[in-house]
Amino acid sequence: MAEAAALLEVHDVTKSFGAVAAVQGVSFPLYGGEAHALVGENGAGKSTIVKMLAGVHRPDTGTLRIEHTDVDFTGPADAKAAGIAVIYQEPTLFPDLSVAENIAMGNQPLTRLRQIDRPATHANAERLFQRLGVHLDPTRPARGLSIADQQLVEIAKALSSEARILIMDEPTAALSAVEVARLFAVVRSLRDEGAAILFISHRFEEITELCQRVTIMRDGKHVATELVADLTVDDMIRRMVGRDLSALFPKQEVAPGEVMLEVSGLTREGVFRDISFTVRAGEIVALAGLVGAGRSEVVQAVFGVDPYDSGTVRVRGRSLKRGSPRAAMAAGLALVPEDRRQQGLVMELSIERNVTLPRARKLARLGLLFGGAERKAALTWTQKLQTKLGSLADPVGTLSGGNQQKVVLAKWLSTSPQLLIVDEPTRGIDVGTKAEVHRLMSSLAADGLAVVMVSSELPEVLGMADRVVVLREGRVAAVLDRAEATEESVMYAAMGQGAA
Amino acid sequence: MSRKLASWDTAIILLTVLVLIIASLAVDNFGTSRNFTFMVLDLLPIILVALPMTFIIVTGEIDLSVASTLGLTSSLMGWFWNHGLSIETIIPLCIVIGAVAGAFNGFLITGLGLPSLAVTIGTLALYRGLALVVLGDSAVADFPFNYTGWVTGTLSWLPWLDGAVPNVLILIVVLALIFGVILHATPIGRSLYAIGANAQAAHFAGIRVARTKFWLYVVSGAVAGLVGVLWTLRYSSARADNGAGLELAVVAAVLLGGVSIFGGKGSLPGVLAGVVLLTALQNALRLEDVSGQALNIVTGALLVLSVLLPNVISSIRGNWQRRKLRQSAAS
Amino acid sequence: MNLLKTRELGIVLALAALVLFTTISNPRFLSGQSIRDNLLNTAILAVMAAGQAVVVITRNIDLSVGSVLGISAFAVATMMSDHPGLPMIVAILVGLVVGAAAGLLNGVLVRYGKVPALVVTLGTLYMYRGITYSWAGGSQVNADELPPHFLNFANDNLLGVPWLVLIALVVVGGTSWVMRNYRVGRELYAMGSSPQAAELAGIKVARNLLGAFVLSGALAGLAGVLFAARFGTVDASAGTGYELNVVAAVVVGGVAVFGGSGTVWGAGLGALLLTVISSALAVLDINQFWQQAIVGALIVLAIGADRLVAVRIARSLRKRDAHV
Amino acid sequence: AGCGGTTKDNQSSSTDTQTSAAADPNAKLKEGLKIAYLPKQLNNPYSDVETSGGEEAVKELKGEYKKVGPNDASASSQVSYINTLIQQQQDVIVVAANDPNAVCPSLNQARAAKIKVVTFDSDANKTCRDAFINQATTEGIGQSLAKMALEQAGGSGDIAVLSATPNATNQNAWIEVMKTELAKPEYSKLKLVKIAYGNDDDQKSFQEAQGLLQSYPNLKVIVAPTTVGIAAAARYISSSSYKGKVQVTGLGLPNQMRQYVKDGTVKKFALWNPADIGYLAAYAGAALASGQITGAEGDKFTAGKLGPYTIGKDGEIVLGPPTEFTTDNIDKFNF
Ligand SMILES: Nc1ncnc2c1ncn2[C@@H]1O[C@H](COP(=O)(O)OP(=O)(O)OP(=O)(O)O)[C@@H](O)[C@H]1O
Ligand SMILES: Nc1ncnc2c1ncn2[C@@H]1O[C@H](COP(=O)(O)OP(=O)(O)OP(=O)(O)O)[C@@H](O)[C@H]1O
Ligand SMILES: [Mg+2]
Ligand SMILES: [Mg+2]
Repeated sequence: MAEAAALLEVHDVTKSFGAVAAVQGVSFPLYGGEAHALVGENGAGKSTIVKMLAGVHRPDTGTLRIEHTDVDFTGPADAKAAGIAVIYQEPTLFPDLSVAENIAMGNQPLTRLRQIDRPATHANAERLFQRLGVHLDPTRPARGLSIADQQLVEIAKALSSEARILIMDEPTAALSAVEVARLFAVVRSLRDEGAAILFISHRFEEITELCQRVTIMRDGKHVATELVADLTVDDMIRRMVGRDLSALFPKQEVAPGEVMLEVSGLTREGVFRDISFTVRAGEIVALAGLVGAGRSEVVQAVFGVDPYDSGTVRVRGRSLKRGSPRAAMAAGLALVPEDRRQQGLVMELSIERNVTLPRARKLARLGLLFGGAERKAALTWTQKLQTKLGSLADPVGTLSGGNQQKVVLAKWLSTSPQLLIVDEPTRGIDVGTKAEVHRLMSSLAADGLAVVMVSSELPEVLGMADRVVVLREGRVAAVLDRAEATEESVMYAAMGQGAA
Repeated sequence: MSRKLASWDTAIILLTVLVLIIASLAVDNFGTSRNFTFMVLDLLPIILVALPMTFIIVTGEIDLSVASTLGLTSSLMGWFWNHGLSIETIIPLCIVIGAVAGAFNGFLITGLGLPSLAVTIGTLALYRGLALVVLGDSAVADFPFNYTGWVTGTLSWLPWLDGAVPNVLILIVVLALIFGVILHATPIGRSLYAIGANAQAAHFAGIRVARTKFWLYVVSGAVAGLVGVLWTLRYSSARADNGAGLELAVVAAVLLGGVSIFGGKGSLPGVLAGVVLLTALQNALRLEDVSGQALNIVTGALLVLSVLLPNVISSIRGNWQRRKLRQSAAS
Repeated sequence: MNLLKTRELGIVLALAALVLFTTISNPRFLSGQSIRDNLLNTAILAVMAAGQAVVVITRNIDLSVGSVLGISAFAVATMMSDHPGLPMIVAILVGLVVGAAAGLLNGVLVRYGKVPALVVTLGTLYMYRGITYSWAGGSQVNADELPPHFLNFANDNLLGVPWLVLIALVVVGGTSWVMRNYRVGRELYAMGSSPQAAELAGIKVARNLLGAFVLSGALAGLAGVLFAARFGTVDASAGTGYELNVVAAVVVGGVAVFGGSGTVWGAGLGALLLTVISSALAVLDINQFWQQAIVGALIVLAIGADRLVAVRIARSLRKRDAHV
Repeated sequence: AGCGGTTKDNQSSSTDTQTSAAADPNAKLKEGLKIAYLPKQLNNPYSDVETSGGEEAVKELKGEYKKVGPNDASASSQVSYINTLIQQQQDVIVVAANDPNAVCPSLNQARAAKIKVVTFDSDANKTCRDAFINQATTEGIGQSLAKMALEQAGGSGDIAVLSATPNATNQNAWIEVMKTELAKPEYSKLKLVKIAYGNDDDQKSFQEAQGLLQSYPNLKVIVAPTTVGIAAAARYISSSSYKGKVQVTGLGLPNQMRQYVKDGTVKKFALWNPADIGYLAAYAGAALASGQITGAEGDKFTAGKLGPYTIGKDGEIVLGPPTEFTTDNIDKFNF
């Protein structure tokens, strides 16, 4: 089916932001009826390409061609009119509008008087959700949706416009296996109807499963465009990183120490109920479950950013004041939240201020903070995590998605916690750095750190965890030891009877 | 983005210096020490109220009730004075009352979660109304000369400066230094910017968002109370309508100084320059017999232009760079 | 739409309680003349509040409305006194055009100058007022210089409803309807809810934003005409300080200051509530010195009541989610 | 107050800056005097008429006329303007004080800089000005208001006052006199039911007039001792069902009131000629600056077309009795 006329062509495009050359002379075609993967390390320039295709950025040089005609998008409206639908890396919903309105925005069904047809709007949303297998009330506002649900609404939105060219920037980063499978089914059927798909992901199994062709980028430059069938995963990784990578999950065996965290009977009405588990020093405990099972809510309640109604949280035997992140930090806790844009980072502030935000008081001398102290503190951890950045004084919002995630990690690791809670720690992180993060967590655990990890990536859960606590609909469905935890047993517990 | 901001601050500071130099050279009587004292006295209330207002706007909130708090403390000062309290008691009492008024704002905003714009529009009317209740239509004027004279006077222990340094300038400098250091060189300052730019992320970083905001309103009220006292002493007249409309002048000055109304951005030197610029310009134009109406137009235009020009320049520069890039790629 | 769950419920309740209380202590508060006076007084504020609500919904603000009212009132009054033969409709159109032009300048500066709306409109608040002052130069247009048909417009009615009230109803109702049921309305909500997302969604942000500011300006201009007709005496200070009343009406009416939510008819109710509060205080014979304090306290109370309703709704939403 | 702090009782009184040079009645009026007018606020039609009289007089005196002022009627903005006038070394400042005390320190600074200070319209504290032009005696106006109210009410009934701001010096003084007057036996059937305040804001005054009529169904007369208030009240009555039943009287500008006098809403109101106030102030200022007078009681000077004047107690110069306007004479006035 390949070698048909290219629906869209990226021709020798370049884009710089100040001194950062984000994309340098990249070209590749997108064919109808084909899914095309775009891979590269964090900051390689993938999202920048997406934004040029979406009309958000204008290429500095080079052109985009649709069916062999040059196009010059002056804004997202132009791209949309040209039949391009985009799922951005970061969800872009309207929090005050209902989910159905979010999906319909821009092409709402109209009645004869050009008024909006509300019932039809809702019916559309329902239909799309059914197709994606999502259970969401179309009339609820988008505010307060979990990051995964937001991502699903984004997907529904992109599908609703019935575009010829569908661009998806890490749509699966927040999803678990079940939703990914449903999404792929839908995308395949679109592809078979002749649409061109551009798909970005850091999960290679997804690429081999869905895509026919792959373009590899490194440091803003084009490395290769090949058929996926002609490459192994290792080939791709080698070309994208420029070197070989060692084993992915180097889990170290540790003898667990004293009990660090003891959660018992934790309940928040309508969200989770009767959650109990313990974590010892040196242990990595994973919270697994489907999207919306309530894992994030549990760890947020433990850390004190959310309230809870009953139950207790003890850290090293002493009960922790509820609803106070400051008390939790004083007790040695750290939480890497799941939504880096809303919860993890202050986008307008510089990288160094973000990294040092939780411990600014410790860095102060006589109550005064000097820029140098913050810079030095920030440098250590951003370097350890190989963050790709221009200057530490740049606003964190100018970093690529994966590098932003590294800044969040740096921020919390630099507080030298004794109990680290990570919520989707490697979301959007490239394969090389992911290995680095895992190695880091593992070695920190070996030094006696206790880790609670919420993750939707089953291989990560199975590879890293000493114990897996599976949540289902806000309750503990199973607690599995490392030996018992397999893909089947975790999925079985997560989905309840009748599945797996 | 930070570079653009820096240029806004710097632009205002440079513009201020420029205006001061040109006015001293071109406007008769502008550069005299007496005129300097008049100017300092004119900008005293705006600059003092602008200090906590900057903090509040940096956290993304606003306090429109400051001028009314000022009026309330001014009224109360007159009332207390009529009831025989000593000035030494009245001054701290008024500051505390200002703080209580601020605390009430703070409670409504952080405790009940009401929007600050709405709350402080309400308390703007409420506090001004209470001021009227306290003093009604009367004015109290017989404050002791050693206090009223101090506010309008100049430093006497610096003879070689020949009365060029008004007493209140010391107060302005000390308070501006304290607020400046807190905003730019302490953990509290850092947390204010974080709260303004992303309150949720600040909460996740262990910053006590509500409590911090609450205290900002308390401080804002206390400073408004202090300014109420100074205002009363300067005009030796305690009245319920003192300082009416000051809130807009303060907000205008803070915005002129480069603070973003959406929070998270801005600097105190910029704000100080903004206040000085507005006051100096008005003073110079008045000396040149420019009418009050034209002053309005100049103030408004300055406010818009100060933000507009840096934006226009940076976008022109951006276009120019892009064109250069395209040309070099083509050749 | 479930009426019991709308955000405007709090205002309706506050309004009802206030009217009830005042009427009990002075039954003349519900007399025909009194109701008519209250509605007439609300009309001008409500017209401006409708435009302001639209602007606030897009996460902007228009502080220049008081000055726009002033410039339009003065322009129209001068025109009518110079050419007494002109029909009312011309006066209305001129007011709308003057206001729209002022609004357009605001919008252009906000959108293309990338200057925050608060800064722009605070600036033009001073500028438009300064222009009116310079133009008027201390002169005043008095009722005896204005043609009778212009002054009578404020008192004439259609089927018993005064024209002013009718205009306010049409403006508030029409704007609410468009905001709720038409694409452009929903896009304005979307822009306020998330400006970045609105750009990405391909919404014609520039066009809509200019539209919102032009509407707010035009309605302030219309309010200027109504002001001139109703009050007869117009000088350069007409409408000074109105911006705070208008913003208060909008905010009390449940429009979120950070955009994206609230309704235009809520803002209209807010205007009604504020007007009724001040006239009730005059009727209740409350000490002049207490009046302003009470207005302030009632505004705070009304916002609090509104908040209470909002929290109620949020809680019931969570309960409902929990059952799913 | 036992703790030795500064309280009301133990403060030292401020120094008196009254000049005590002798007057020279034969001194010639100087030419080229810089005379600056500082009304309560700009763009107020009433004070524009006043200062226009001043401009005419300054022209006659061959001096330099100037008018400056704030857009709002606040004392603090007036102080900034006084400071500017000091810097500009004017010879005479003619000021209508927005607050009798708040402008005092600045005015005294001006006098220390050899500037003569004449107040008009609304006086400043007598320790900080050289002369005050009083449009009429407070007693005269208060009595005239009471008399007009009695006539219009037909001898008995409820009356209400619609004043300017609650702390307007003039209005409060007149209202006080009116109250003493009402206590006299010939006024025993008049009942003053309410004093409302329209803040000299047209719309607020309009709404206050509405409120009065709703609250007091038996109201017969609204007395508005302010030009803004009387116009607003007349306008409301003329367009409401109360026209003809409720009378409006007080102090107003003929041009603003002409329509309501003609349509019968208003039968009679009073005012002095504001242009004469400004005119007189210019001559008083010139006489002061030329050394003809010092502002002491008994000093005499001639004020152009207005003729000779004698300075009264506390440096007051009284313009003359107010004029009453009715349908018969209103067309003779144009201000
Ligand atoms: N608005 C911007 N301003 C400045 N620099 C930017 C901006 N957007 C992107 N960059 C820079 O451009 C480079 C490429 O970023 P891009 O977001 O395209 O990476 P990516 O390949 O999508 O990475 P990831 O896998 O982490 O999402 C990075 O160095 C980033 O810091
Ligand atoms: N603020 C909120 N208001 C209403 N509902 C919420 C809110 N936050 C989360 N929810 C809902 O609560 C449920 C649990 O969400 P949570 O984010 O804890 O799930 P999770 O297991 O962490 O999944 P994910 O992988 O998406 O993080 C979801 O159905 C979510 O939609
Ligand atoms: Mg990316
Ligand atoms: Mg989660």
